[in-house]
Amino acid sequence: MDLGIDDEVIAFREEVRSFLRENLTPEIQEAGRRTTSVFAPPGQAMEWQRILHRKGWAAPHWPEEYGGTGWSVTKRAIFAEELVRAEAPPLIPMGLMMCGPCLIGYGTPEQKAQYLPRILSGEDFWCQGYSEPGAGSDLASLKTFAESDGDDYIVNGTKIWTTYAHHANRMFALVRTRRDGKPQQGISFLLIDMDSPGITVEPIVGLDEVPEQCQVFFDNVRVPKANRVGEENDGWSVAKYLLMFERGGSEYAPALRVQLERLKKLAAERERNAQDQQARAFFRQKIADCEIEVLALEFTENRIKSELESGGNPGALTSMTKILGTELQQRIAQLTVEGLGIESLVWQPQAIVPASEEQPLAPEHSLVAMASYLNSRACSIYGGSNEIQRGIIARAVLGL
Amino acid sequence: MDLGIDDEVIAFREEVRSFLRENLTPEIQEAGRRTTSVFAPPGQAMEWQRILHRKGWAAPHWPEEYGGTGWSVTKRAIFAEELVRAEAPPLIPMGLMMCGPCLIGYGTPEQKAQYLPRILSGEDFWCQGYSEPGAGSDLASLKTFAESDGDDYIVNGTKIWTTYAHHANRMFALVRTRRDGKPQQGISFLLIDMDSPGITVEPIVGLDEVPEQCQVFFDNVRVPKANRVGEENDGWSVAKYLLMFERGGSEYAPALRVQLERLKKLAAERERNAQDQQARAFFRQKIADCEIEVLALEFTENRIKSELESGGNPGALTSMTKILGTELQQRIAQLTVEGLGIESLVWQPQAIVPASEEQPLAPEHSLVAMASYLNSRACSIYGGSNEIQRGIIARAVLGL
Amino acid sequence: MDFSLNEEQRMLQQSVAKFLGDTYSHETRRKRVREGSDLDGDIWRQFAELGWLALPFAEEDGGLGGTLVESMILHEEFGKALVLEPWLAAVTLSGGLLRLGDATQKKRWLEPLMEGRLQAAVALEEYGTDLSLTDTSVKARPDGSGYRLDGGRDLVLNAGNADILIVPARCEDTGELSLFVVEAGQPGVTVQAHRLVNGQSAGRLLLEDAPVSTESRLAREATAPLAAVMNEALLAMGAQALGAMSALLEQTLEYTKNRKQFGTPLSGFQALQHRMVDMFIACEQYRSLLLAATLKTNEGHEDAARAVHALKARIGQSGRHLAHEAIQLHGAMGMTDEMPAGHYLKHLVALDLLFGNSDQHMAELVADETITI
Amino acid sequence: MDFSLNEEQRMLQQSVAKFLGDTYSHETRRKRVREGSDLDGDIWRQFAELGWLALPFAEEDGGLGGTLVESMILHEEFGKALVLEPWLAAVTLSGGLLRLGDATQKKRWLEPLMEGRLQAAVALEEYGTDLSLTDTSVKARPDGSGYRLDGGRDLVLNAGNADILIVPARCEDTGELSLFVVEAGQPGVTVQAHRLVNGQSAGRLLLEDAPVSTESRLAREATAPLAAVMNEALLAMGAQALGAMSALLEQTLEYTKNRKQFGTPLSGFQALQHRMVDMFIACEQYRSLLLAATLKTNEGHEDAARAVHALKARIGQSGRHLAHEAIQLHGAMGMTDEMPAGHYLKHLVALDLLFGNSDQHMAELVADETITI
Repeated sequence: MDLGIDDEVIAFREEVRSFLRENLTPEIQEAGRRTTSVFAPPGQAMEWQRILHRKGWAAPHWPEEYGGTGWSVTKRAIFAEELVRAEAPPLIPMGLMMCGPCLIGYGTPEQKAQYLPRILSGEDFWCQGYSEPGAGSDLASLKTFAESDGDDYIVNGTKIWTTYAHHANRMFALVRTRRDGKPQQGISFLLIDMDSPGITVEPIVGLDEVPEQCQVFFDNVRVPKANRVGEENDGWSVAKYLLMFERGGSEYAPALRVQLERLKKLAAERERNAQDQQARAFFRQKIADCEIEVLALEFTENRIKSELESGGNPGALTSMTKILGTELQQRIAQLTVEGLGIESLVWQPQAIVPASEEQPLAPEHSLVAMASYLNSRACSIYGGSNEIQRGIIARAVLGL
Repeated sequence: MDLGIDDEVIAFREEVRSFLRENLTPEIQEAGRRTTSVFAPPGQAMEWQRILHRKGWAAPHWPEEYGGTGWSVTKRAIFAEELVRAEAPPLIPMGLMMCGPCLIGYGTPEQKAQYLPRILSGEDFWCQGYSEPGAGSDLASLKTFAESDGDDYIVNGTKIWTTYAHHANRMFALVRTRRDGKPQQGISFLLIDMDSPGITVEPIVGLDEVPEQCQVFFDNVRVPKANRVGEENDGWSVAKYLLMFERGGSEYAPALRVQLERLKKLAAERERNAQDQQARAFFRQKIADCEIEVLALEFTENRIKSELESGGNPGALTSMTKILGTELQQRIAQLTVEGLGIESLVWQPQAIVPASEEQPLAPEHSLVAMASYLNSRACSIYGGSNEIQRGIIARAVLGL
Repeated sequence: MDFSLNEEQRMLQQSVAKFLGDTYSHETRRKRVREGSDLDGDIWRQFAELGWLALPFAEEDGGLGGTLVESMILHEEFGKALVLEPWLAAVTLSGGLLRLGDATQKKRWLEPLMEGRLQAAVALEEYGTDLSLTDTSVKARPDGSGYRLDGGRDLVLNAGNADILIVPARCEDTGELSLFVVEAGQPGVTVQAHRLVNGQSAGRLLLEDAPVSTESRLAREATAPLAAVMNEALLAMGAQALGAMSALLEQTLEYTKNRKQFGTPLSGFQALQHRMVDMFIACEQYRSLLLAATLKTNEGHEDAARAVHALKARIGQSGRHLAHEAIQLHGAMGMTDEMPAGHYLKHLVALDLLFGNSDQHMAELVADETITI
Repeated sequence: MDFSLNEEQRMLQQSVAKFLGDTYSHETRRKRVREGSDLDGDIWRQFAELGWLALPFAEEDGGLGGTLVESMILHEEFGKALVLEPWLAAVTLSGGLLRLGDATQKKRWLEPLMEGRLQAAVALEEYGTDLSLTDTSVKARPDGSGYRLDGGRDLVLNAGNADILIVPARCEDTGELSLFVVEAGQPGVTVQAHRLVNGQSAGRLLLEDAPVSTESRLAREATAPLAAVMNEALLAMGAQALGAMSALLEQTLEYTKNRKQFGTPLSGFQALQHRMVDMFIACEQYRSLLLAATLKTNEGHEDAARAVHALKARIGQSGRHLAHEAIQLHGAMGMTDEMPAGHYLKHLVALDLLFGNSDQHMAELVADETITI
């Protein structure tokens, strides 16, 4: 049992830092600072991905043969932490974290050859068509239907909560291809060209007044069967494989740790003017409480990775890190608003759109803090709500 | 809308205080201080009841014709608060708060004449036979059976969690009198003489190492049918009536308010020696948080009483005060232990039995605090667990 | 002890609820928020015509002599409807301080305010410091018979709409904290207005050598009246928060009863039921706290200020609890601008952060523990 | 990064678990608690024979050179079984300090301690004050070549069983905080022993003009070594707490799966399921914290002490959470002496209150925020 912090690791951190100093432009950095949700501003995020791709660092978690880096778990965590610390925007996950792994696991050689390089390079912008109105966490009740028509499917229906559909040129979607049998068994996994005739995209305005989610309507949309990933009616397996793959990929602690450090810095600055020692103690207690949880989460994630690396299966433990990671994100976002106080009430969503020309009437970090806080409420809802995750733990871990 | 605090109320408080100064003996007061659960030491509590009874104050909540006081809601709250403040032990509730009201509502004139005066005076000591092993909050699954045999029933079975059965000379019990039909409809309400042949009482040792609960075994126990309250198979109505009656009776805020004041005094004393300002701020925050909740609960209880007095039905709101009252009791008990620190780890349960001759090795309030804390964990379990109460609110108030 | 509304109070409640039901559909309000319209002249005129603007003021001042109970009724409904109009700034705070003026001053400002012809604001907060009613960076320098004001204040509610702004300033000659009235647009007065997260507006007030005459001085030493008016404002905010919380609970119950998942209404899941019970309990306890603080203040009890601190502390704690849970139980729908839940959250956050947040009011409770509420 | 146990560690874990499985049935333990028997001579001798008492000590001192990882393994099992024997006082604290002695002192005390022939205690706490490793009311007055000790300390763990007691005392001549060894029963030394809520024992130590020679002085200036040994003790307590928490979770799952209400196993109720999930999460997060604190201390990281404070803070918070929920989910059965749940609660409460409770360790975290763990 050891923490395994050695010289190689220290040198790697220096390598990442030096790359960031040289390659992260002020414009991209600004977009990073102005990212108020899981999803960074798309233009700058894709530009940043292209820069990382040139270095070969766009998808560290992919197998090396497809363009991954082959880094150890520790190095990947350091990479993630340094990116956040340098204020780099997070990469848009739909291609790199979701569609790519599905193709790696289930795609035909042709699909892999056609799509994977374009995912890595950022030439394609993907969106995810899973949820439907009336079927949020309950994917088995999907209604969008793909009717067989020779070599094609004809797709009708609608998808909702499709992040950045209005920016995407491709969608990976779960659609129903059979009307009878068990609900989960008649679903297929399709790759859909967003330029296809019959697709309409309607942005949905969120609490931050910036449209990020969309509803997508399909009216007799023709999709070649060659764009199906996996067997017909077996889309559920592809989707589940992605969940498995994600287990090694998504880590909350590195970003939380950086956010926490910033919050502590903010608290220290504020305190110079705060008269009230008691109120200060209460606030700092809440920060310390988050700090303990972030440390514990870091080690929980380490335990999972250590288990994965030694060939074990951490199973539903990742449901636990999803719950903890998102709840901590929400707490830190809220504490940041509390720490900034009334300044964070100033509301100018357009002023923090990257490269905006609207004059900000409060410091950038105040404007960002409120939008981040509001958007943080989503992270316990999306990606399998935290209630669903508790249900998974109850069944799969505790045997209830 | 007003708080209605007037001269009459102030004078009444003075009257109660002066009565307490003259009648509450040091021995009874000691038993009050050494009460570590809902149930005071039986000897001193019954002695105190006899003293209150002489004044006519043993059952303020009973109708005046049976010996109640006819006080307003405000006066009853003041009375309750002053008793706690004077360290009087709470009266044993099984007769005054439970069996008495059932008899008032459902008893025959003979039963009322025979039992009510002896409940008031404390000549009879009652215990409650509701729960059975395997049927805690789920009373419909009772198994203890009363077989008809001429003018008598023959009772067989067992009751558990019967508080002070080893001190009681009477029990009111729910027993099954029919084997078929809906489970709730075959239950009858019986008054059982604890001296009857065939009854065995086995005390159960609790976390404080002092037996308070018992299991009671019935082996062919003969009970006259004249001791049945209400109709045969209609015991459920009697038990429900008691729940209705209790709504006006049980109040948590007056006692909590006094306990809170004591906790604040303790905190202030401790702080004189506490070096750590931060830790002190955290502790006081928890106290202030309780204070807010106690104030809110006081007004919630006031709202319920105001509703009752104007003929309304507060309904399941009392499930809410049960939840809040018990959880606050637990929090204050825990904070008291935290405030006392390591002193409260000294364990001498026998030294705080009233009139004990064992030499205490820590201050009385430290020895009492730990037992009170441990016992406080019971109050969210007994009397309809807080989970059951949440279920009642979900159904009856929120319509879920 | 009596918690029932009298006949007039019931009528007031009904008429406020009816008026807001007619004018404040969620869609209309959303549109106004998008357009940055936090003050609708028609609505404000109707407030005046219905007599509400005169409600909190004494009869000798031409008001209707309403008590804090009437104010509570009004603001609970305002909170339910998420009223955008700047009542708190114009009526509760400004009106409350204009009561301090002499006859001439009242005629000049209070009368048109009650008639809906004057908008006002009070400059109370500064970025980066805790709220303090006595510390201010605004200085009043004696200048002949009057003063010159210098300094700045932030997040002055309603500043952009206000005809007059009431400014607490430290007089350099006497050391007193005096209240001065400045006019929007007068020399030396600059206002930079902006929206707030809850759809209302505020602004930064900059005073540069702004002349004020002695006729513009509302009060020589304003520490005590400021505290009293602040308590009234906190109670009004507390009532708005209750309106918001109870609406959140109601809408969540409604939503979960109708929305199905895995073939069952969401309201059928026991884990969600217990969470809604906890929302209900938090809401009812908060309602009790509001009653306690309002009645204790109304009747002048010695522990009244403590109860107000308790109430304000819980705006942040219980308010966020209700709003967070409501959004979570609405699922992805809860994150849309289309559903009211997020709008209630935004208002509750504003109510929490304005005039000292939860921690600061908890700290006030902890600072003096000799009284128990 | 590697979190797996090596072969020897796995064997240690198995042998501790097996030994305790054989000797520590809940019934046997209950009987011992009732009789006030916190130290069973046979068990202690077997501890020695199994080599465990020598485990934490350096090989040059005759020990087995175990690291903090071995200690963690041992104490997690101790916590599961609720071992009554005074390991913490005798081995971790006393043994930890006896390592400071010179060769003669080690031979005199450490050797018999490792062989199970000597019981020891350290006098660390005083009622009514926060734990401080540097403040003490015990004074050492120079007296010829030695000192005379005066003062008192409370809740000295294992005091009633101890052959020797280690006392930190402030020397009046040099101002140093020195460690002295006094013998039970020597002139000027009185011990008043009593039970603790968790079934272990402690006592009040009274020193009245108690003579100590320089050969009895373990260390001249003990502030730093005391802090180091305290950290080891906190880690051991932290591991015990994990054992207790995981046992509580396991027993609650077991109980609710078997106990039926309204015709369904309790474990079938979704509201209870989600609460058990939260117990599980708290337990796993706590396990991670224990790993973090243990490995950081073992490897000498600069944030190690901070991680230990975090761990100790959570003993009270997560420990009570687990125990309270376990009792609640056991229903009335949870309140009986017969079920283990209450016994775990008692031990967790003791672990929380000893050596600074949650608030005090949170305060340590807050006092220095320059480091992030």
